[in-house]
Amino acid sequence: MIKVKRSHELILLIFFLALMTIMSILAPSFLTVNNLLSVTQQMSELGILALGVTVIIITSGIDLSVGSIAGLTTIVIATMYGMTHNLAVAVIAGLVAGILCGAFNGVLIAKIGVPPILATLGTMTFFRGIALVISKGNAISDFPESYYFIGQGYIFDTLPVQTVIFVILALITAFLLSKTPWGRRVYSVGNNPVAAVFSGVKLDKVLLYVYIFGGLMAAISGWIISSRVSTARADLGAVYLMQSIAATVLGGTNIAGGSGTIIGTVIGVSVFAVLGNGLNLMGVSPFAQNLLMGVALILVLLINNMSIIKNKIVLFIKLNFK
Amino acid sequence: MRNWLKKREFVMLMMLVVISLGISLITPAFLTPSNLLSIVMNNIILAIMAMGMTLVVVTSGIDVSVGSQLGFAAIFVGLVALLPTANIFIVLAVGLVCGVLLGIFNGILIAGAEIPAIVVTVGTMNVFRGSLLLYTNGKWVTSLPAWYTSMYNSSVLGVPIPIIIFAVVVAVTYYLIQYTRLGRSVYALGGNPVAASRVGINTDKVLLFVFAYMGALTGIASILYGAQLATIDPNAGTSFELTVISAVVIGGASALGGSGSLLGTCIGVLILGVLQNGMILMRVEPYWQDVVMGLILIIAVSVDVLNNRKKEAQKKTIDVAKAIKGGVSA
Amino acid sequence: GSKDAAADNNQAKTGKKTVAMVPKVIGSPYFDTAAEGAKKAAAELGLEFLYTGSTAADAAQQVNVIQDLINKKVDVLIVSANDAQSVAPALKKAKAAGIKVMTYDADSTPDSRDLFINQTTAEILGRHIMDNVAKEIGGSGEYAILTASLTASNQNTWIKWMKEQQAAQYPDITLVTIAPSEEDQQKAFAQTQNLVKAYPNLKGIAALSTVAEPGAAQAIEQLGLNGKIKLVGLATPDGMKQYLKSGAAQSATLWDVGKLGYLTIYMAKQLLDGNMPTDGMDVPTVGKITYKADTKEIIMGEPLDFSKDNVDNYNF
Amino acid sequence: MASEYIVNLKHISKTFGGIKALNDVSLDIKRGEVHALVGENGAGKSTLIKVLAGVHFPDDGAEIYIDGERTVIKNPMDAIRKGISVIYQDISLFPNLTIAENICIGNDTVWKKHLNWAEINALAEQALAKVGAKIDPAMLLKDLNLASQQIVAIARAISFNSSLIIMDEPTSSLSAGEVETLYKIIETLRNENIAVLFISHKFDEIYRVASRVTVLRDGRYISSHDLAAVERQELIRLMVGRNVEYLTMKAERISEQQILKVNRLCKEGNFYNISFELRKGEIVGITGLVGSGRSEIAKAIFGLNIPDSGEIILEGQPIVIKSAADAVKHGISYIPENRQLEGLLAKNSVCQNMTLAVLDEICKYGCIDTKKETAIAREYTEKLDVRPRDIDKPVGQLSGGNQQKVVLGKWLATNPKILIADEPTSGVDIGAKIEIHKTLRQLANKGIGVVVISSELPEILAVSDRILIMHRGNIVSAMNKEGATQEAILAKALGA
Ligand SMILES: Nc1ncnc2c1ncn2[C@@H]1O[C@H](COP(=O)(O)OP(=O)(O)OP(=O)(O)O)[C@@H](O)[C@H]1O
Ligand SMILES: Nc1ncnc2c1ncn2[C@@H]1O[C@H](COP(=O)(O)OP(=O)(O)OP(=O)(O)O)[C@@H](O)[C@H]1O
Ligand SMILES: [Mg+2]
Ligand SMILES: [Mg+2]
Repeated sequence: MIKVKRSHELILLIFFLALMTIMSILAPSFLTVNNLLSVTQQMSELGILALGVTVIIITSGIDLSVGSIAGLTTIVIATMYGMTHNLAVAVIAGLVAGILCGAFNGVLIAKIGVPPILATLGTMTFFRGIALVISKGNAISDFPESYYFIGQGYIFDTLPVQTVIFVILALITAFLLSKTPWGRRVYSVGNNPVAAVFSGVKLDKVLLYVYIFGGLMAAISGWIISSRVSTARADLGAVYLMQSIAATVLGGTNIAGGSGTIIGTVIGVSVFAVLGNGLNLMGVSPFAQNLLMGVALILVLLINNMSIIKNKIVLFIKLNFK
Repeated sequence: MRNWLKKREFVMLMMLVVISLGISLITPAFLTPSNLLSIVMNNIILAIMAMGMTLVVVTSGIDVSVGSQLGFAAIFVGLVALLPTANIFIVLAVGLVCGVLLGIFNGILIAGAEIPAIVVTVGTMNVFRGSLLLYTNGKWVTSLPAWYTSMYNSSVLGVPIPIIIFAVVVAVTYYLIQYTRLGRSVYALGGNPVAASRVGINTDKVLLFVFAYMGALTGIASILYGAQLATIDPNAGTSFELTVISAVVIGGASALGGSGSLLGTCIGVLILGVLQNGMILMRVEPYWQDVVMGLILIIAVSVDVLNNRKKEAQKKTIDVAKAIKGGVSA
Repeated sequence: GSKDAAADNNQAKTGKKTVAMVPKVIGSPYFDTAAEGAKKAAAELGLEFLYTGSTAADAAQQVNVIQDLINKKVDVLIVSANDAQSVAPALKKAKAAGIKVMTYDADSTPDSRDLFINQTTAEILGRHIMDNVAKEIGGSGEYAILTASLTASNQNTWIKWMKEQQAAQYPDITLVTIAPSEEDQQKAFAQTQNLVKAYPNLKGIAALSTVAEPGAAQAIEQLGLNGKIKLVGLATPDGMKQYLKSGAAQSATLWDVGKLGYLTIYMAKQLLDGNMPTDGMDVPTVGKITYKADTKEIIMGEPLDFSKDNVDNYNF
Repeated sequence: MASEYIVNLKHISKTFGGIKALNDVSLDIKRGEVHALVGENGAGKSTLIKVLAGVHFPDDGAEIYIDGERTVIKNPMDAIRKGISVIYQDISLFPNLTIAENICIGNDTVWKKHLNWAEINALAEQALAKVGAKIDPAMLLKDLNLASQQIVAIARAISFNSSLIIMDEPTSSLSAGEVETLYKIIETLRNENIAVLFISHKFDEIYRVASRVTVLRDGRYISSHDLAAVERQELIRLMVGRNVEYLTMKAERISEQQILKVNRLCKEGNFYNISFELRKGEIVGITGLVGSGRSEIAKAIFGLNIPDSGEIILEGQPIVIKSAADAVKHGISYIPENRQLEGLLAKNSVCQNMTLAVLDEICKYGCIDTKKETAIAREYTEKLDVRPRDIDKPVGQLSGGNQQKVVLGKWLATNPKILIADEPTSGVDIGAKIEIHKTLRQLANKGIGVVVISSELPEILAVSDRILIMHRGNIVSAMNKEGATQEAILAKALGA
């Protein structure tokens, strides 16, 4: 199984490199440092969201509310800033809001036992509703200049800040998953929750932290989005919901739980980002971009499942033409 | 027969009744025949697609491409309806064929290549929508002919045609899952896929059928969609999949597969429809509507889970060992 | 150094300057019609025309597209901002990279662009629609607004002006609610039916998007309330033709969108040639325009009402 | 002209991703005979019958004859049509369908394109009657307990009127009472000239029901014999390749020190007024019929089943255990009876499984110390002789007996004071079984208190120092090892 997983990431990596090559040939401005850096900048928000989603999917859960949490975070930050004019307080309030949302999901799922898809279907609407009530649907834009650093600033004048944040968070998540008891428990819960409980794993505690982690990642992602676009709005982040799930699964995380890696997710997100950027540079119609992203997703998994398909065909021929 | 009292459907039905009573206490406009009829009519497309989604969810699958499928089929239905030689049968055939083909496309990837349904359909959601927009270039289909759009509002013996179509869909689906080998195989596959292949069920075929059937129902829904709205936006149905899936899971189908009933799904659709309608009728401030809706959904599913837990505790007492000890009748 | 080389490279291939137009969302008849006008102008003026955007009306995604176009080194970048503040930083970056930056249809912040081509102002439009409502329902009674979504900023501004106009001019008219339609025709349809049930005294509906108004009209038609509930709003003539004629809707307001596109590209050419527009200047196929030098804003003209009498004259 | 043999298999090989699970195996089953198939864990028994059942397609070169005619079994349906039906090791039924459907699904006579429920229920009722079960066939299967589900599986296999019924360890979830019923059913089948292929690790059983036996070892065919002509020891030698027998192992020293005392523990519907004590170095065996409440007690001590009243006293201190995590902290460990469902993370490696219960102890500065981790895993794979010695192999790919050793290793790694082993040798071959018995005894000798729950009486007699017998949630008798006999225990267990 581990072997299969490894080969999935390998296939994906090869696919990704092939994509990079094609893009550099077809779009001359693709392979420039500036452009590549802006690709990483563009993928950070989705990437950070996907980190949380990956951990959640590994436990065989799902979180449909991450987009709403990101949107709510932006509103909380903006509103708190409007009230206190203290950016640090505002941002902390925003992140706390994300954590609370995650905890709310966690309590529903871990303590009450609502299936994740149902619980987060409800909270997706609920969190968005809260954001709408607070903001009355309006976009809020009175931020101080310093707020824009996180989403528009550069370190050493070249490295986008959010890229750096994304890389750090990805490393932390990878570390948490592979090196800590918590990570081990996350995999065990996804693999066989009953056996995990029978081994002394506190299922509800693990799940609670997992959804809190997802909420925090969504909140950080929302923070960066609102800084990048200089605006807070209830529906910021909503578009990333399906994409974050798709990128995670493209990265090899098993939707049934129990396996998945952060490196896979990062490559998955990169594939989407490069595809989008490269096609934009080539001036390809955005409709075709949607089409090609779908095709890429399916293609990678088709290649991955090639042996299954081959076996099926061989057996079919054996049984019917011999 | 006290059994049905413990059924999930009954709990959800009670929930629906409670919500409805609550709304009608606040606003008398709710409990009028015309309002109830309009709730039903406005949710028929959802209900038809939710029937198909129920089967999908029973196999422990999911189809998030149905919104795109709906837009795709609706546009083609519309384009065909605009042809001078078109008639209602051609339109029906186009909708069905279009939906079935899209469904089969999903099914082949899911069953044949064994890619998880959510991944395949996230992919095809983009593929269907992307190719549709590319083909139409974002252009709407407008001015659909009256012979087609009038279908939505006509009645036969006093029953609106959409309701008749829905009734047919329910009857066919019910017959299918209750009285055919294929339909029971769907449930068997969802209950235990390994055992299913061991009792000789061609699981690939069953999965293919389920997604094709989902497509077929989406095709039928698309015909009503065009008739209802008379103009078709190539973005039609965007994120509709979430509503369809919500209705099905609220109706009690388990995301783990194996369980789910048509009645439950109908109740799920009605809960969503009644909330949507009631919220405006109660004149809830627009900004508060999502909060109320979200909260009610959360409460509904939590109550159901807690109720289920109680049932779980009661279950264990069933024991056939005594009966078996009767010995063998040689 | 290398930056210019790439730009030169771009130009060398076609010998033409590249103008990129980014609408709020791809695949909306409104923006696509504007793009057609723009394309026509570009062809006439010898410009390379690029039309791209995201398939969701989302500010964050729009910024990504802008970023990519900066990297592509286009010569003029024209944007209809999903959110004024959101795109501003990216547009400033474009300016800094030597790209001429314009907005059309929906503005960004004034300091982030060189020129804004406005069809009309939000104030004019909001007040105008309110006037239309009043005209149809007769100066008193209840009306409701069907908006694209509760978070759409342009809609919210129009609504703000509508409320002001109503408060100032029509004290006997009351706004009962604002219902979102999520840019979904079927949702607009259902919401309209619900509104009619919820507010039995409702006399009119203002539907503020090209998706919402046809949906609302269809609902009114199906309810058999043609003429009893007055419907006005913002929509394209093609989408509303059948309803205006059947009486399900009384008017649809917009402007000549094709002309807006044409005007935008025309002005892009002017910018490239180093000319600034002047107030009252006459633009071919568009006519006289208003130019406000202080805000660097061009106003194309008054909104245009489509009714059953004139709708056949338009085709978009 | 009917052949003497109902099935002949020749040159059957099956490779899974490079591993040969079966290597040129043959098997001949005569019409109407009860044929036993024996072999160690992982010998390939289940794989062989899956080939016969059409679940796996054999490698090239295989020859399958049914009724003397060369044939190909294309899929499970095909096998059923050709007169072969199977009761699988892991009950392969549908919890969400009715009992009637579970019996009739795939049965051509009633499972037609259009279903007639009256017909289906009638057939199901008939099949149930044949095995003596009186139950409403319209009930859902998931409302039955495991043993009853097994009965349904048997009824299903019978209902096909097959000429060969394959039973893969059918008694592993049954206990004395139901096993007797099964024997009777097999007898009836034999009278009706229906052949049975019977897979089991329990020799009493094999000698009781079967007339011939085929031995597999390491995926190869070893030999076939008339059971009347082959001694038990000889059979074991053929299977394992060496001599083994049940050893009755005496305790070295049972200290006077009480490690665990359970005092009037009650849980409505599960067990009543349970009191017993466990001393350091002692192995207490608990036996009884399936459903008599043994596992429920074990789970209560392990914090997975909160009792209504009563107390648990650990080393003289009353303790409250609210979760498995609490129990682990107190040094209590529990090897669950259902290894697949409750014991293993099938996709995770041997190493990750073995360290799951000690994660916090192998931590350094909050992260897992890989060196310590592999050291622990190595230590217990060695000690318990887990084969292969690959600690990175996913546990799901090990054979049943080796999987059980991994679960045992997981708990030994926690250095428990008390080890509760629930059916620790279910589905484990005789060689491995004895290894496990030895290990349990060694642990006791080290001063751990051990509770063994088992339905297999010879096992209980072999390992325990003291035996508790349960009937309907009560401990009805406690016997010392000396003087306990199978007959006496069975009588108490049946409530006599
Ligand atoms: N699907 C599979 N993929 C890979 N290996 C398999 C598969 N099924 C069985 N094996 C391997 O084939 C060998 C034989 O397994 P099998 O289940 O037939 O043993 P068995 O004799 O039934 O053992 P037990 O008594 O433990 O049930 C084992 O080594 C097992 O790991
Ligand atoms: N006296 C009783 N009255 C009613 N139900 C009982 C009684 N005794 C046991 N049961 C039921 O049987 C179940 C006992 O299961 P348990 O798993 O503890 O039995 P066991 O002896 O360990 O059998 P197994 O071999 O299946 O593990 C309990 O869940 C309980 O509901
Ligand atoms: Mg086996
Ligand atoms: Mg037990």
